Parts: sequence; C-alpha cells; structure tokens
Amino acid sequence: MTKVISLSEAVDRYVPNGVGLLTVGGMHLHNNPMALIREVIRQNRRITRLLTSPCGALNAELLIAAGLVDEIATSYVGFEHIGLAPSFRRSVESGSIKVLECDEAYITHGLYAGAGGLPFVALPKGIEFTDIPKVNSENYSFTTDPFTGETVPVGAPLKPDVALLHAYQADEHGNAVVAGAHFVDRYMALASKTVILQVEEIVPTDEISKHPQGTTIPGFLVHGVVEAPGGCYPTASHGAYNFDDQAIAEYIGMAKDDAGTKQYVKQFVTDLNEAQYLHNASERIEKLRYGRGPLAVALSERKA
Amino acid sequence: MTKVISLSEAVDRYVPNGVGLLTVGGMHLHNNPMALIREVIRQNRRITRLLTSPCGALNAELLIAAGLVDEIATSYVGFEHIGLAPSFRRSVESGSIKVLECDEAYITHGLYAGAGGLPFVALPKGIEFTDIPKVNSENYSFTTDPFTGETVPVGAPLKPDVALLHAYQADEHGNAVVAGAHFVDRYMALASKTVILQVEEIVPTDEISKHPQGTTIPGFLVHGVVEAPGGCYPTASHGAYNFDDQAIAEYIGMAKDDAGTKQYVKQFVTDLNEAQYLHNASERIEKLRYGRGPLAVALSERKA
Amino acid sequence: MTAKTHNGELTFSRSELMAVELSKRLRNDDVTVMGTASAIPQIACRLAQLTHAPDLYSIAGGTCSVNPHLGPVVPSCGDYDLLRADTSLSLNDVVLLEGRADVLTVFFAGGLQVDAYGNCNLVAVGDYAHPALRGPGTVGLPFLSRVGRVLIYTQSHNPRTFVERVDFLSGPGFLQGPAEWKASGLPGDGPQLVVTPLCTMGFDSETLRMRLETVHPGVDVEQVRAATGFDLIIPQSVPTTPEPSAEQLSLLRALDTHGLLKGK
Amino acid sequence: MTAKTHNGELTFSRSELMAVELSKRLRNDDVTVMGTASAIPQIACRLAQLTHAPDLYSIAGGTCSVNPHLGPVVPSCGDYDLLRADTSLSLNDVVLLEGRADVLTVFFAGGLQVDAYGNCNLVAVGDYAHPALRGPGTVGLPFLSRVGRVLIYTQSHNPRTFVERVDFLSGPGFLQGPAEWKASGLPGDGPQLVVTPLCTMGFDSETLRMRLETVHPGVDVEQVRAATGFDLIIPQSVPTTPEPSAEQLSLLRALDTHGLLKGK
Repeated sequence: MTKVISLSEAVDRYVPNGVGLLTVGGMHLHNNPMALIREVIRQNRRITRLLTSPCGALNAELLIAAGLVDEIATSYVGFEHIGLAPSFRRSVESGSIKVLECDEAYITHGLYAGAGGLPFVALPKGIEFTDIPKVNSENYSFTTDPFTGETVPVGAPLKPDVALLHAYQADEHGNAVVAGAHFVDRYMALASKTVILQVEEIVPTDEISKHPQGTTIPGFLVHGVVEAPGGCYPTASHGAYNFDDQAIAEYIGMAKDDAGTKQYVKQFVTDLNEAQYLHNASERIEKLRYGRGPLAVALSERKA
Repeated sequence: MTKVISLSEAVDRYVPNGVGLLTVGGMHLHNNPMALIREVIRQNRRITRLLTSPCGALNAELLIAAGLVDEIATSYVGFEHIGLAPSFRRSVESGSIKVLECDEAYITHGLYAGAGGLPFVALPKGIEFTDIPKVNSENYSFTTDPFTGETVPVGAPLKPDVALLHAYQADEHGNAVVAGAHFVDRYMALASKTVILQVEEIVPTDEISKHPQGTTIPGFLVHGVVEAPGGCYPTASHGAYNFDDQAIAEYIGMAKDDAGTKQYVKQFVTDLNEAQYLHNASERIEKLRYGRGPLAVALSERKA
Repeated sequence: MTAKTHNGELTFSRSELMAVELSKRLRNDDVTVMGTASAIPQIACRLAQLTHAPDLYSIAGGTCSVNPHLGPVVPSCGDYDLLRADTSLSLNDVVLLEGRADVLTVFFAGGLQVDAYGNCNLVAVGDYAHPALRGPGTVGLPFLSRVGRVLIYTQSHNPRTFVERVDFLSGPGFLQGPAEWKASGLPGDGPQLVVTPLCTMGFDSETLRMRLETVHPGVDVEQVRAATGFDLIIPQSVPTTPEPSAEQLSLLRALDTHGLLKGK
Repeated sequence: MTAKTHNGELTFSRSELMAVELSKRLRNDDVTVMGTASAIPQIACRLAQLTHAPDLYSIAGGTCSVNPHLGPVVPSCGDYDLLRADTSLSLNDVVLLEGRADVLTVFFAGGLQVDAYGNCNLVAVGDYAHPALRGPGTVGLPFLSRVGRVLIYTQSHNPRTFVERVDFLSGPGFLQGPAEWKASGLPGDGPQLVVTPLCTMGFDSETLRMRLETVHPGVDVEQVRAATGFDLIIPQSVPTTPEPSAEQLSLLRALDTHGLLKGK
C-alpha cells in the first residue's frame, strides 16, 4: 500500500486548519522541510501551536512571517551566523505571538517522553536557576524526587499532532533514510500522531533494505511521503545540497518590516506553486550540491 | 595517548574488588564481553551489584557461577531457546544472591536517566499493575505528576561505576564501531563512570574516521581498550561470528549442580589464560564465522 | 487440501500449527513486536506478510530490526541475521514505542505461568522470596497492558503453566477481572488469544476469563480441561483447529530451513 | 616572532586573536562542546589539537560529530561537512552528556547580555513580556551550570552587552554571587574566561565578579572600562594579550580557507 502522495494532497489531508501542535523537523539551516512548509502557507493552515527542534530556522520563521502561528514552543529561532529571524523577533516584541520558552534539553527529553508514553520527564538540576521555568509553567513544573526527597524540575511530554519532516530517501511505504545528521527528527517521528515526510527521492524498497542500518525511520510511523527534490532549499538537505546564505540574507533583508515580509511571502510562496519555485531556484541548488567528499561517496555507494 | 591495555591489566586497574555497580554489555547470546568477564573471574573480583542489559545471558551467569555476585539488577538472565541459566536460577532459589527485579523499560530509561543526570525517570503507566515495584523499592517508587496531579511510577537513575563492553573495532583512543545491533551498550557507555572495551580488532584512527556515522562510541567515554579477537565466544560477536549453542548447552549441562559448576569455572576459566582458552575454541569460532551476507559485505567494504 | 501422510499421521508439527494459527490472527495494518526465543511468532509474521497481510510490520525485539527478511528463521531474537531487514530501530526506540501504546498493535507474549485472566509470570513460581522455580525475568512483559492486542503462545500446556492466579504478576492480562481491568484505564486491548500445543483459547467478553476456542487435530476437549489448572470456559461446541494448508506449510518450511519448528 | 605588516598594522583580525586566546585555555584532557555560530571555538579547538592539546575532544553541537576534521571551517554548527569527523553522536547523546556533568569539561557560551557574574541572556532584553529586543532563544545554555569550565566569547563589547545584571537569566554563571552560587550545589566550575574583541577577562575568586585580565594589542584599559556596563574589576597592572605567533596564524588560516574570521 503506497503512501506516496502529492504535496498539495499531503497538506490538504493531514494538516487540518487550526492544527493543535505541529512540529517541523530539521535544525538550524539544515533539513528544514520547506516544501511542506511552503504548501502549508499556500493552503493557509492556521497553527495553534508550533514546536521546533532545539534550533528552528526558516521552518518556523516563514510560518510566522505568513501570520499563521498563534504560539511557538522553541528554544531558538534564528539564522545562526547570518542573523536574527526578523518575523519571529517582531512578532514577539509586538506580542502578536506567544512564546512557550523552552531549552534544548527539555525539547529533547520532552520528545523522548512523548514518544515513550512517559507521563513527564525529570530534568537535570540547573534549569531552575534560570528564568525559563518562571515564564513557562505549561511545559515546566516541579515535583518530589521520591528517592532523595528533593524538589526537582520536570518537563511535560511533547506529543505533536502532526510532524513535517525531511529525509534523504524513502520507499513508497515511508521507510526512510536520513543522510547526515539526524538532529531530533527521529524522536519527532516517534512522538507524533501523524508524520508527513518529504524526500529528495523515492526509491524501491529493495534498494532501501540493502542498508537497513541506515534506514532509521520505519514506514509504520509515516502517513504520507512526498517526493520533493530540492524541497529543503534555501536550507541545506544533508547528502544533497548546502544552504543558500544569499537567499537567507535576501529574506532577512526583505522581512525587515511587515510590508516587505508580506511581499516576500507573496513573491516566493503564495504566488508560485512548488514546481515554479523550484524552477526559479534550480540553478542555485545545482551550485550548492555537495562535492564528492567522503560522505557524498558513502551515499553514492549506497545507491550503486 | 593510547588507551590500549592488556586484558589482565584492564581488570587489575579498572575493576576494583568489591566494585559498587558493574554493568556488562551485550544482550541475550550476543556481544557478551566474555574475555573481560573471564578475566574478572580469574582475578576473583567481588561484585557488590551487577546490572545487565534488559536480557543478560552468559555475561551475568558466569559471574554468578563463579560466586562473585552479591546482588543483581536485571530483567532477564537466561539462554533464550537453549534454556534457563542454572546458576542464576539456583542462586536465587537458595537465596544466595539478591535480585533487584527490573523490567526492560526501566533498565533502558534508567540508563538514559543515568547518562543524562536526570534525577529519576517517570515511567509509562502499567508497571504499577505488576508485582515488580512491590518487590524492588530501591529502583521503583512513585511520585506526583505535577501536570495532572496523578500518582505515577518512577525509576531511579542507573549510574554504573564500571561498564564492560564489547565493540567490533576501536582505535587506540577508544573510538569504537559497533557492528550489528547496539542493544543498550551505548547508553551503558554514556551512563558509566569507567568504560572498558574489548574489541575484535584495533584499527588506525584514520581507518575508523572514514565512516564516522558508524563510529558511535567516542573515545572520551572509554578508559581502556583491550584487543580480544574471539572474545565474545561462546556468545556471538556481531559482524564476526555467531554464538555456539553446543558450548552453551555444554555449560548448562555441567552447571546442573554446584560441583559441576565449579568444575566448569575451573576447566574453562581459571585454569586457563585467555590465550589458552581461545586456542581451544579457535576451531569452533572459525566454523561460526558469519558468511558474506549483505552485512558482512557492508563491513568488509568499511575496511576496504 | 489436507496435509497427512499416506498412513494418516499429521504432516505438520504442533509448533508449525501454532505458527499458522498465530499468523491467521494478524491483520494487514498490524505492527507487531516479539521478544525472547521468538521463532514461532517470527514465522507467523512472515507467513502473514507472504499471504494475507503484505503490509504488516514486525519488529524483532532483540536486534530491533523491522521486517527481518527471514531466510532462514533464526532462533535468537538478537541474531545478527535479523538485521537483514527493511529498517533498523534501536532498542531504546522500541521501548519508547511500546510505551506509546497507539502504534504497536500486537505483542507476542508467554510465561512460566499464565492465569485465567491472561496474566503472565516469567519471574518466579511459588513464594517470591523463596521460589520453587526462579524464571529468567520479565523483560518487556509489563508493556502487555499498553500495546493493542496480546497474543500469548506457550509450548507447555499443563496445570503448572495454566493456573487460576499467577504467583507473581509480571505481564498484565485482564488483572483480577472486569472491575480491576476497567478501573485501570490501561490503553491496550488486553490478551486476545492463547495458542498452545493442544488448542487455541480466547477470552470471554463478560468475565474476561479464558475460554476454549478450538482443539488441535487429535486433541479432545477433556484432554485440554485436564491440562488446564483453572476452570476453563468450554463452549458447547468446540471446533477442531483447521489443519495448515499445503501452501501454508510450504511457505513456512521455506522460511524454516533450519527446522526450528519441525517435529516439536 | 610577531606578526605585523611592514607598516606596523596588525596582521591578524580580532576574531583570529579571540580564537587563539580561547585555544590557549584548552587542555589536553578537555572534552569541549559548542553550539550555534561556532566558527571561533571550532577553530580554537582544532588549533589546540594541532598544537598543545592533541588528545582534546571537541563536539560540534549541531551535527553532534566528535572532532570534526575542519578543512575548511564551516559557519554553521549543523553543517554536513562537520560529519567528516572521528565519531558521531546523536543530539540526544550530547544533551545527555551535558546533563551528566562529569564528562564534558568545556562549554563555549555567549549571549545578547553577559553580566558581572558571567550569567548569560540569549532570550530577551528589557521586560520579558514586552521585550525591547527579542533574542533567538537559549538553546543549551542552561547547562552552563553543569559542565566543567565555561568559556564565554562575544563579538560585541559594549555597555548593552556587558550589564550589571542580565534582564533574563538563560545561562547560569555565578548567579547572584558567592552565596547563591555556593548554595546552588551545581556541579560545574562556572565561567572562567570571557573573550571579546577588546580584551580577555576572568572572575575574581572572592567576589566571583568579572575581572580584566589582558587588553588586546592597540586597546587600552579605559576603552574597556567605558565599553563595560558594570563596575569591572581592573587590577593595577593589566598586560597586553600576546599576539598570535606566525605559526598559530598559519595553522589557523590553513583551517579557515573560507576566511570566516578574516578581517572581523
């Protein structure tokens, strides 16, 4: 039974308007599932709460720029060495978005708890000396460690309704290969009720099962598979192409104010379908393809 | 700085007599670090508390057979389809060893908690309906889930003093490749104060760093590396050779009573050094080597 | 088409019949997990994939590989050969999924003791502090209460194995019956099937006690009653377990070239 | 051997000097971890490995690879190229190790604000509910209090960055000073060094407040005092930060072929 589905159908079917908790994979400028995210914007899906990996980038920023996000649970939204995320920054400063302030350890352990049906996760000593639990009582609390009698900080489990993730390859069943860093994407897959994958390429099952130890997302966790070559652009797709710092800088430049942000979303997302977007980006993507370094070789051997 | 050390020196230096919590890697009949364990027996190191993976086999059984274990925290000691573990069984029935009764989820999550400095781990609903927490208040307890107000079962973190683990290859720094299944060995490495590795083969660093994504135990966690080809025998060494069901059955046969058990330990462990033991086993090991299936090929490609 | 030799003897082993019976209870949308010494459920899952349930996923609880290709079936759930599979999980991942409860739909279980409510005991027979028989330990059986359907299989059917109440509850079935089960709020559906060398049994929907479903060819109801240490519910009419078809046996034996199930 | 052009200008950038200064504080037995936008600590660690600390381990906090080979240094901590390394951990593993506290010995940190006690703020400047500047978020900075030595680096040295008290504490330094720090029982050693484009600073062992250690070539003490928004402890005699040697610069530039630190 194939789970392969078109981009527009995937979002139409699996991302309800007003989705409760949506999580987006990738970290920093890497493996952001941008094709899915652009389609969420085209279909104007409101997101009640958005959850990022420990470091969100364009995956969160573009949804905020499109005005679709009510609340965001995150420990970082930004563009690393390139700059701050202007829409996130402006929306928080103006109070038009609510932040559920998190830290990296909580997001990581919280997804672990969500994946495993753990009622909550006790956190290492330290977070209680920061201001973070003080401003986010929804995700952080305290309880008694029955082994020592001490009061310890704890975090609520993270159980996304829908996860939008990128993988390098998958078969039609959703068995997927992550090339490069996994970040917390597998835990997002394990913790989420519905998982939509975008991949650079769909390959036959017998191709993928030649290297089972590299195939770390099992199809039974996946509900829809979208073939989206170039679909992480302008972020990097590990194993395929690097991020485009010029394109990110161009976004930051345009998104300096509300008018420019609207213009960007119109010009680069809603006025185009994904094929048109990729057609325009294709020359840049080709230039950004990883050379035949050791990792590229290892992956090409996989395919040989 | 090399961490390569001889088998006898590794045990002499890193496994103190009366070691507090010793953990042994591998699961079922696979990747048991038997060379290290035989040497612990030769050097007659008492173990205050032994912790197995969710399924201990000869790694735990032989230490118990040698009379070295005061307490054992485990969720299984046995030989799967081959039979029960006679010394474990007899020692528990006679009361000469104390069992800290655990379940698989607690051992897995407890090592996660130990590795991460989590004060304890909240467990999924269900364990409280078994008799396990009733007989092990040291590892299991209950506390309040502050998010729901419910009382939930929790487990204490597992923080071994010493871990004895097997890996397929390592470099002299202890950067190690696990071929095949990882079981919970990496979490044991992450959670333990001292880690001793036995490996089939020590290889140069530039060999190992050709495939960093297969090299999952970083040297900084490892204190000593022992080259012990055949060192998992009579259990399997993933990537190298299968377990020897005849040798396990022979053990079970001899260990039916105390006298036979003593005889086995003398004949197969204390009367021999490791080189003599392996010399005797070498023909069987050669017969048990994995054929050139897809995994064996993948590993030989690693080395090419 | 039946499968008998020319002199009328059965041409399949009890273990082969058990594997076929388990296989028939698996659905195309199942995700199954199995643990220790799991040759029978391994074959049951692969057989289901090759016949009526091609999309079924099965997880080998030791290696944590998904859909091991099984040619041949291997005796240990941690076998290196099981890594020839569609995908790989880590043990940690599988333990997480077992706790999540809404993903895994079938858990294969067993025990030194199984009681009238399908509770399992792999820990100790007799007084826990001074056991008459110390079992190996419970591994993942506490998760029986979280995963969809529990399918119990055991190669011992005698009054020592099938008891009114387990001496030590290490794998929850329907606990002490309907009241406690309902109050527990546990997410799983509980035990659904017990397969032994003598028969298949289900659970009565009212009392949640074990009920005979079919007796295997050559076994009669009285034999099952005598081999069961509690008051088994026995319907008026008990059909005979269908014999495996020649096609099922042929597929099964092509998987089990080591003959792990043969003659047992 | 110094490194100046023939007309007397410095032949190294401020960022290069910062990398060299960080490198000098690393020891052969260190295990370091770094996060977002970490080109400077990446180079510092690799430089240490190539000179006085060959056995040092460094973890790239994004990809979680250990000892990335860095030829060339890359700008993002999640870069695919960082996977050319000795070993790979998962993000989950690294978060665990950060919590364990006795393994990782150096954490590289920074902030929108850094206060007199070395507390960092990457979250918000001004009132949290209505911030004047919303920062990106704190990522792993709460773990500063668990990992051995904290080395702070920032490319902004001005009174808005160096404040008496952070507006929002997202990365613990010595908290509110000796009493609270001692009572906290936190396992880390706390902040040990702050490197900026103007100077290096340490912490007074009594008061745990920041203290000037060296001023960079061409910078005077008054300039640092004016650029610091709190009462910085300034010893009577403040040496000048040694210039990087020609060998250090040559090694550094062989790593930084993209020129990420050049001219900054």
